[in-house]
Amino acid sequence: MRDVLVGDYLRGRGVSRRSLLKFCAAAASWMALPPTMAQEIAAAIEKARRPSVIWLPFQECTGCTESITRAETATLESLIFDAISLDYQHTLQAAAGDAAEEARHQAMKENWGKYLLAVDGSIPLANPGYSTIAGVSNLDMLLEAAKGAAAIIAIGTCAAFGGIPAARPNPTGAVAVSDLIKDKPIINVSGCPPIPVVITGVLAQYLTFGSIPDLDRLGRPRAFYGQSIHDRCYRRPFYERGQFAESFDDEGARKGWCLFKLGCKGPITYNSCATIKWNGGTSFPIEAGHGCIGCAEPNFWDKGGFYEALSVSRWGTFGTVAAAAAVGAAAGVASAALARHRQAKAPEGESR
Amino acid sequence: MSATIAATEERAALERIAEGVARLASSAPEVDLPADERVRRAKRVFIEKTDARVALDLESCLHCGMCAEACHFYEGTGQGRYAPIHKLKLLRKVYRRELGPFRLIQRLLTRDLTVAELEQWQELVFDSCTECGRCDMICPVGVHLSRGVHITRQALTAAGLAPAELRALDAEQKSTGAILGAGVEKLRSALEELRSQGIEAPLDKPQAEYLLLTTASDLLIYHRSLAATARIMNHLGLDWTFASSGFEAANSGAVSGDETAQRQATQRVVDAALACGAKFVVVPECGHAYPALRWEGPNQVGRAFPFQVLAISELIGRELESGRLRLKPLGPGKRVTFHDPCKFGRKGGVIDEPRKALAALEVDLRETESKGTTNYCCGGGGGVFFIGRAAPLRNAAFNIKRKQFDATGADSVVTSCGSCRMNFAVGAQRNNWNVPVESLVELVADGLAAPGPATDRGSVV
Amino acid sequence: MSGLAGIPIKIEQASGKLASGNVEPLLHEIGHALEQLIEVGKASIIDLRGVPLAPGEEDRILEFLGTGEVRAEFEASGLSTVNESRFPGVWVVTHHDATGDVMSRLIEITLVPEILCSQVEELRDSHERFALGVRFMGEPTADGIRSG
Amino acid sequence: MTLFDFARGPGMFWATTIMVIGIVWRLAGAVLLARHKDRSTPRGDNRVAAGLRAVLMRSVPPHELEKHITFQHLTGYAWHIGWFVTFLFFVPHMPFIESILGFGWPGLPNQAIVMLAAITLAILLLLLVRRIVHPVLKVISDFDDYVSTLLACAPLVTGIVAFAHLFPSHHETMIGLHILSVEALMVWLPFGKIFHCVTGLPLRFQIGAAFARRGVKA
Repeated sequence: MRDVLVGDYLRGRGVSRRSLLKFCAAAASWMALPPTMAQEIAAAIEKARRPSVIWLPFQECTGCTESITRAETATLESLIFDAISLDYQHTLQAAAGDAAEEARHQAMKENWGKYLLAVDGSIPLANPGYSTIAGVSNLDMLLEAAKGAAAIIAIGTCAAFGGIPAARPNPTGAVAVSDLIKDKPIINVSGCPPIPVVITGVLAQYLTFGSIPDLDRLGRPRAFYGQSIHDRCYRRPFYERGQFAESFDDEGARKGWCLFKLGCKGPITYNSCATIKWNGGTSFPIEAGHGCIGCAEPNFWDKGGFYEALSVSRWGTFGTVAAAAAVGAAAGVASAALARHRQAKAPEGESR
Repeated sequence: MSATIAATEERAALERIAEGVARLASSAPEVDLPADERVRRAKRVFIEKTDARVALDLESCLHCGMCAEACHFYEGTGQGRYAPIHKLKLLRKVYRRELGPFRLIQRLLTRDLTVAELEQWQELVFDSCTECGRCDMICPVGVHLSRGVHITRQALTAAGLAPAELRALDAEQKSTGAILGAGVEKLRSALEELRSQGIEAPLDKPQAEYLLLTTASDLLIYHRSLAATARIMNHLGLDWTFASSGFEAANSGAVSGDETAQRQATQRVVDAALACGAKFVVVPECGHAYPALRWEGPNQVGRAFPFQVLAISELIGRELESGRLRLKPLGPGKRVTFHDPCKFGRKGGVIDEPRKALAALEVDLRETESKGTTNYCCGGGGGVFFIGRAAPLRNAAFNIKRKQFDATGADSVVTSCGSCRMNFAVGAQRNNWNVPVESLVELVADGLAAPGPATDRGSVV
Repeated sequence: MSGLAGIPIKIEQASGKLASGNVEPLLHEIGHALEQLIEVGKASIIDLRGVPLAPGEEDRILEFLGTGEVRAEFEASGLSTVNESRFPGVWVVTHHDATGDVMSRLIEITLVPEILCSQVEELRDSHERFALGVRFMGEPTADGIRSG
Repeated sequence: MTLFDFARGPGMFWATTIMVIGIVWRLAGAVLLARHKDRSTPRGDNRVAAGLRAVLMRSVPPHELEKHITFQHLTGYAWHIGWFVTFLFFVPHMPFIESILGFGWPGLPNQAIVMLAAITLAILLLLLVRRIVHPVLKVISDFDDYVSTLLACAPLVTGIVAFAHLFPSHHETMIGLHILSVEALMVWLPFGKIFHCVTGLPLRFQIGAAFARRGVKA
């Protein structure tokens, strides 16, 4: 693997500078950078050194891989993505078995300390046998691969926070990458799956600026996860005016009113769905008429029903309230009885 | 006896009483008890008196302070400690620590009652509270504050901490049954005086439908009020009598909180009524006597009364209502205002009858802004008149009442309670306020059509 | 457009005032940018996809801007169109990707969008290829098309 | 389990349970005490009507009393109404109300509600200062008065902070704090003076009936 600059690589593939400019204009938009920055991003990408990327798929559903590769369309992002020499991707690469492992070890040795480790899927701890590659448990493989990595990108809520495998009761003891690796910078690109351009955007940002981007409190790039869906949602004016859809088919829903009362988790979910949107900017869940289910947040699966509004809380049932009343009554009756007994010793007298 | 001579005699008599009151404190029996015994006795009374109704009072207070805005002692002095709910603090503490639902927690979080607190609360529940009940009218959640004050009085008295003057009055009534020396001989000489004026005044008739009570203030100072009451009873042709065994309406124990004194005084009146088979007991112009007998009497003696208790103004109202009594107008220009004695009005329920009498007399009644159930107290009720050190407080309250009277532009104040009249007299002298204070009963007597044989009539239901 | 457009779902136009309330501010921003271009000669670019717009609002803006005299397009990993609106100085640049999805749509307030100009970085390589082309003029080039 | 998950889940469950236990315990413990018998013959006949009348009229005392407490009355009504309108007509609260009552009602625009919440909070803080400086309130106020006022303010403060997204990257935590502040209020309710919401009206009935027994309109 020779040291190749991304710009030369792209030109070698017949990618004109205008194509690169088109990508950078879109990237600037995703990263909420001013559009005029496209030129600078292009210049930086061209000069960036083409890093080597090891992609380790652990306990995952391949949703993230599919999201990034967008098997059905070969787009500009995928070109850029190819620019990143993807040395090992269990699903994508032709090699298999020992050859694949051999290629991975080869890539790691050559780029030791410099390669980017991309992980998708959570790591089962209950029993390492739950998820292995070529006989090696995910845990061991992660620990080994992480040693030589310059940085780790945890792609998808599973790798970032444990995701669905870690949802109650978490039979496999699934944990996130950040639970295991403490000594390497980790970029969590959460989402189930993350928006394709966000993954590419994070990689482009890493290429462009060559450093770990500014991360929020959960280790997610602030460029893409800095604002809540609610803050950038086009239906926000309806929320402010108190116009809410009451059911999925009522007048409010058809008029595109706010979906808060139908369980939208937009206010507590941080992602770029409302701006970058999905399927090439076509739409995003709320625009399609369904509330956000908060898939970029930890434990989104256990945060109450997807159709239960944020303000609903489990105060119990009329049964539990009745039981509480019974307990209270028992205590009250006992207290009054003892007090009456004590008063009975004093002579009967009318208080005015 | 012409009015002016009588008035000067009343003022002289009042001076003699005032001197007697000043000496009361020294004659009070000393109550020497160890501190923890005082606390124990006080707590026993608090516990005995706190029933479910009082508990609901103590569980609902918001500490909003509105009761203070209704209290003349706070309004007159601006002292925050005179807020009525503050007076109930000891009662609430004992309730929360001994009877309340969370008493186990309260015992950990709060300190027990101390004798220092009991002593500190003397001024709050005796000197600065006439138990007039005006605060009960304003409380936004309906706490019966004056009841709480009285329970605290009963607790302090049980602990031997009532003011000396009230202890002296209790001792006197417990031993002689009389107040301020107005014993049976005083009654006999007063009745002789009535007879000398041609007013029939039966005493100890074996059988009588009405037992009439009188009180020390009428026997010692306001003889005209006694005369007027007798003339009204005769004019109505009622079968009535006094009873030497039970003539004193005033109940010192009901004021100080000494329940034994209260029970004895009540028992004396009940026995006298039973002795002559009375169907009615008429309470004269003495404020606290009415609720003490009418509302608390049955509970003191432990059973309902076989007779009905009527205030003299209530009787007058009833007779006017039934048409058996007609009064002649006392002249068109007589502009009066009426002072509702708290114990008759707010605490007793007798509010409309006096006004019926004044209407029958066709006087020009100018009501004060606060009247009836929200009237301002004269400042001397509930025994406060007798407590020496409470003089400044009484004066502050008196001046509020005076402003109410002056605002009406009336020429005189009519009321129907001896204590109020004594307190107004002292207040007027101290603040040289010369508006005369008249007795309702005396006005009604002046308005009687003509003294003479009562028309034939059956016994009154 | 991609197959999605074929699905017959029509989102009702938000009734009354435009739903997101961002249309007017955006148009004002274009107006100010035009003022800047006139007075200071400063070009600016507005990213239409950066602003949350309700469905249909983007089309309302494009309808307002309309089309002017110049309509240019170029093919670079997908079609890109550079049209001057009916207001000279206001250009609508739309980049599509290989599948035809709109990657980004920019309103450029400038004399001419830069992306139309030939890229300086490619001139050297272009010159080399030009020289090679001239030298071997008349012979078939690697991609089978005769050059020149 | 974030703070928000705790607040919506076990936090609300235990707050509700403790509140209900506390209310019934304290009410039963007080109401079931001995009731002294009154043997005097009553004057008023219709004491129930008088009791009900007091339940209503105690909110509107006669003018000669009202004129001394006008400020307290107005501010008291103002913040109570402001507080409950904010709670009952803020539309995002509606799912919570519906989860309890089973039905809801239309709300007010959010901006109007936030304005009302701010005014309510201002009045509460004003009354808190008054409680510290006023000659009467200074003497009679205890721990319970200050805690109850602060706990009444807490949901307003946290609600406004959460609604205004003052901490945009911690919005979930802010909503969690808002729900926790409501739970603190619920837990304190049966142990402090907020219990008047349970005993207030029955007590008015009691004094109305008791005074009517003597023929006095209370």
